[in-house]
Amino acid sequence: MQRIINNPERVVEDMLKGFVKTHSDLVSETDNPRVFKYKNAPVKGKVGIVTGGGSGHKPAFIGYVGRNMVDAVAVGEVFSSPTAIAFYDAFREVDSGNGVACLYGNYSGDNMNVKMAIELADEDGIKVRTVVANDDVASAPKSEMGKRRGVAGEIFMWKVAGAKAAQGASLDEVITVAQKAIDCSRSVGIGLSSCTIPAVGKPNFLIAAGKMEVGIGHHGEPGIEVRDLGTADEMAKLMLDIILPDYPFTRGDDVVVLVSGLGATPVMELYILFDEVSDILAEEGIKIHRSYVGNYFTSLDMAGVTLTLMKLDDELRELMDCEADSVGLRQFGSDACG
Amino acid sequence: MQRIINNPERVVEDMLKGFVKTHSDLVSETDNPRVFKYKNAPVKGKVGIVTGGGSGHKPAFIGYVGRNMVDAVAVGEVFSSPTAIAFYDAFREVDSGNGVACLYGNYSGDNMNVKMAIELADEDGIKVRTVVANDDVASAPKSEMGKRRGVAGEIFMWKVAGAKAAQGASLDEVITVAQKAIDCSRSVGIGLSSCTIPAVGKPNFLIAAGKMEVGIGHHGEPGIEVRDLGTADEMAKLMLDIILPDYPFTRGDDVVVLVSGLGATPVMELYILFDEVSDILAEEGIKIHRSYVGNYFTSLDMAGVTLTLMKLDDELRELMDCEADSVGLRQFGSDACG
Amino acid sequence: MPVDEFKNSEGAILVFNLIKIIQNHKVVLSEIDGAIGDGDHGINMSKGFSACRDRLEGKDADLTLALKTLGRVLLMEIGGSMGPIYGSFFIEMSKVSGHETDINQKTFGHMLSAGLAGIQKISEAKVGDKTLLDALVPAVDAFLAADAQGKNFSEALSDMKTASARGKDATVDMISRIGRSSRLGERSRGTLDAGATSCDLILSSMADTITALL
Amino acid sequence: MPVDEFKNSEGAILVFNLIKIIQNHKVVLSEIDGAIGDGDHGINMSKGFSACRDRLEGKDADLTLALKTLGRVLLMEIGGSMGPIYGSFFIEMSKVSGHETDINQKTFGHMLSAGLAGIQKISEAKVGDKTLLDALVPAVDAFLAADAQGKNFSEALSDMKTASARGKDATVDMISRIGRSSRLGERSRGTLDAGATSCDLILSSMADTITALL
Ligand SMILES: Nc1ncnc2c1ncn2[C@@H]1O[C@H](COP(=O)(O)OP(=O)(O)O)[C@@H](O)[C@H]1O
Ligand SMILES: Nc1ncnc2c1ncn2[C@@H]1O[C@H](COP(=O)(O)OP(=O)(O)O)[C@@H](O)[C@H]1O
Ligand SMILES: [Mg+2]
Ligand SMILES: [Mg+2]
Ligand SMILES: [Mg+2]
Ligand SMILES: [Mg+2]
Repeated sequence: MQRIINNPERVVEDMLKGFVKTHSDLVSETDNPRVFKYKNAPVKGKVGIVTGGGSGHKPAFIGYVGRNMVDAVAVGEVFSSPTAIAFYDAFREVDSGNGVACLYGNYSGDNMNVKMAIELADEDGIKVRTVVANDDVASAPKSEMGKRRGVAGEIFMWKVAGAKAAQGASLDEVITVAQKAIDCSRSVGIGLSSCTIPAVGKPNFLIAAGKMEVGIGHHGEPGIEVRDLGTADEMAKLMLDIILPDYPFTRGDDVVVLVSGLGATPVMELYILFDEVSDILAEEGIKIHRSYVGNYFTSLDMAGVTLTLMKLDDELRELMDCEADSVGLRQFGSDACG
Repeated sequence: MQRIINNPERVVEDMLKGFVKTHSDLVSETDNPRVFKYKNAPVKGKVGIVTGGGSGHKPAFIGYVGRNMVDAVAVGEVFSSPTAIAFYDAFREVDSGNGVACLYGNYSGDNMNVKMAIELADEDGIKVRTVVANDDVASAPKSEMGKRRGVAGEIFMWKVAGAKAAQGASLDEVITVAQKAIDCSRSVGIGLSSCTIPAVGKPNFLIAAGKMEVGIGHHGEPGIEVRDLGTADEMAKLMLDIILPDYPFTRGDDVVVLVSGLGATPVMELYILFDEVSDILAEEGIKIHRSYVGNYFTSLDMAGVTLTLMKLDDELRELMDCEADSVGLRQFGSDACG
Repeated sequence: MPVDEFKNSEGAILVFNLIKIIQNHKVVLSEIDGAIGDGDHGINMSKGFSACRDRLEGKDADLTLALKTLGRVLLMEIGGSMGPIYGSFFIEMSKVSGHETDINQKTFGHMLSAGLAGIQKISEAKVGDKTLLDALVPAVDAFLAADAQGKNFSEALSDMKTASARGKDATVDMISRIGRSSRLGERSRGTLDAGATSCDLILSSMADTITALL
Repeated sequence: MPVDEFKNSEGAILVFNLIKIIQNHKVVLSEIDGAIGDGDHGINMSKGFSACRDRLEGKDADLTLALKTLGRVLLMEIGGSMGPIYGSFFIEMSKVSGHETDINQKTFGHMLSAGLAGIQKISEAKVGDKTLLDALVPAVDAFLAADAQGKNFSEALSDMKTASARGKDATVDMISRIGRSSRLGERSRGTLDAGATSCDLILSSMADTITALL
């Protein structure tokens, strides 16, 4: 393990300390050491946006806390759901009386802990509604959409919901648009190497040299197929062949595209992949409105990439173009949005 | 090589194609396929800021092109200087009659090619002045500062010079402040693994498991010392022990800090390192005005980290706080700056 | 023939014994998890159970309060999947023991059923998926069957122990379909499931403690 | 005794032969570079020299124009260190040959000196650093010494070839102190330097071409 860590059992704590020191202009600690909030949260009159999940996905989840983005996150151990209390405390930190949208990822631990947290919040009279992301096409067949996991499409869900909330929308409106964002999103990943949980100290699984795993999950959940390592162009085609027919995205559609590295893949390579994605979409008559290429949702030190497309309508387009200020997603916008 | 590439000899071209497609709102192609400019360059009345260098350092160099940042870059092959013509064309693309500040890194190829480019620009009557970054403390002793290489400190140099130019400063003023920025900056790197140039296909060198190389350069130039892999805290101390006395940074100083990953190190680990850097600086009575943690200046798929400190005075502080919009460095500012 | 029940007010020992058994098996549980999981099951469990000990310290808890404390600590403070799963189990059990002065065989049967139902409410795992349910479900069934057959409390507990151990052992031959190890597919066969192992430890310890209390 | 000079107007063949020799040694130059460098020296050189061939195509170039074209293509379009280094070498040579109708031994000596000075103006490398200078410097010295000793053009060229080859061979025992391979320290010993090898090919080809032209 060629890692920059101290006690492998305390990587989450140590990382969080460094994170809040670096980004104290944006993110604040709370009484719960596993809950962090946008420094201005609760924002008066605004629906609160909460997410959370296991650690090891930098900049997710804490990196999406900010202006016009997520208001608070619950932070779990590496690859392990946060506690119910953390979700509950996050709800309390951001509720300004307008309710809380909890937008998260469909992992069994998260599902259970969020459910418990909502029961607690109910007792306090905090209104919480959820959207459970399920953009990972490879994680279950289309007939079992409800079983699919949430991956990088969550970023679009947060962006859109964060912008909507900033515009003063009601909880129901925020939930509706977040659900629409994830319903219009499809993702797939390709893994080129395993990853190592620091406290475990050995790779979680193995991808042989010269092979790649198509459809791999964000914690190394098994993919659809292990095959010979292809070129970037082949990978782009493979991924689009999985994503495009599933939604389906068709000629004339307007999309946002997100190519995210899984942690150890140089960003240079993500651009090489994106180039072909963009060419194929052009051939298919699908227009890219905006694209994001970089390490947006990682899996520790895994090598590989995920591709996410979201189909836009006028509302989603406007919300995606809004200004946003978070560590993971920062963009200037014609419209300040808030 | 678990890489996402097509033809290994064409990774730079392929990456550039993807980059300009992703960031066409910010960066434009030019007639020279190895020169890219800020879409609004040349900005009327503004000194042009140019940099350039070999590829493989994403987001450097092209990622620092943007508003209040660099106006054009010359792009070389992986780890190899751009051509003289590329630098020359970059000068021509950004000169609005107010001259060009060429701010680059002190690698022998770059030095030679920039020199040639300036001779060509002279013939065209384009005024070019240079600042050659030499922030890498480990690359030569203090008595031979002129031999030191430029590394991540270049980002501060570009940020400061870009902001100064945006404020309407003259070429001499821009050069003076860029020189000040680099004079006030000190960097050092630690390598935890080698890196592989795609066209070569095998690691450039070797760092044994359980070892780390202190003072490694951005292309794997040999460091000061190979030693047993330490904890994040030990690395932070080692790096500060090299940087602090060299400038020297002392009690009461105000600094900006940059912790950059080298490409394959998860960002989580950079925050762990930063946490200790921040603690040590607090003990030393050195105040962090602002900090950057992430993959700002990489070396292909090398694992490891660089640490950079820049001492601030009022001018540098104001310029560092200015708004900036580039792929690699994007920040909101109280002052729009331009 | 002894009274076939024990006092709620004297039942906290059951939880204290659970804490001890988990702490004592921390390393082995992690080792089992390490074979096909991420090797932290012992750490996770021990963290939660130990936190409960701190919480009960100095309190004169009855069985209900002890179970409720254990459940809440796991549920609230452990996270992951184990927190809510074991958390729900103990909380639901404590809801049934509630204000009962004496815990007899019927009550305990209801407690087990409620605990299991609590898990099933939040987990999609089924028997055969190589999880703790492979120990828990047959164990609860065995207890209830023994009761229906007219066996006494300690006989039913003994049947429960046997079924739990057999269920746990059966996970060796299963392919994991839930959680981290499901990633391994066929390769997950051949080792015990960590959760089933901890569940068997818990059930067996409960049986022993109660038998001693009767 | 033949006239000891050749016509500038007939000298472009020198450059065409250089292009051929570099193209023919593309693979071996990269292999040598691969041992302690990044294995692209043949590719880099061949790219530049081939681009020059395209540029000269159809042009009725003399030696001066051919050298200048080669130098400018390398300088402008190859980048890295090799572009400016070999680029300067050929451009500075072309400045000396300039408008001379005939190139004699004195002129060629000046050309070599100017080429070398051009490199030294931009590179900090010294003899012994395991670079192309380890072939070039002794070769130029040998040519000038032969000239001073009253040897004729082809004798001086022959001395140059010998010195260049010897200089190149000597790089095997050197430790690299400049460029990519300097990273290897002691481990850079034991293989030829790629740049010295290409430089020797260039000098030796020039000597052969000129000898044939005399
Ligand atoms: N959804 C689930 N339902 C029931 N049991 C589960 C579920 N997920 C995991 N388990 C059980 O949890 C055990 C692993 O627990 P632990 O190692 O503490 O958590 P993690 O897998 O997060 O590291 C497995 O052996 C399995 O018995
Ligand atoms: N500063 C320098 N001065 C002189 N020669 C150099 C210098 N740097 C490198 N060289 C020469 O360049 C050769 C390598 O060239 P090449 O492989 O084309 O470039 P790169 O090292 O960028 O891949 C070395 O063998 C050495 O002879
Ligand atoms: Mg585990
Ligand atoms: Mg775990
Ligand atoms: Mg090279
Ligand atoms: Mg080379």
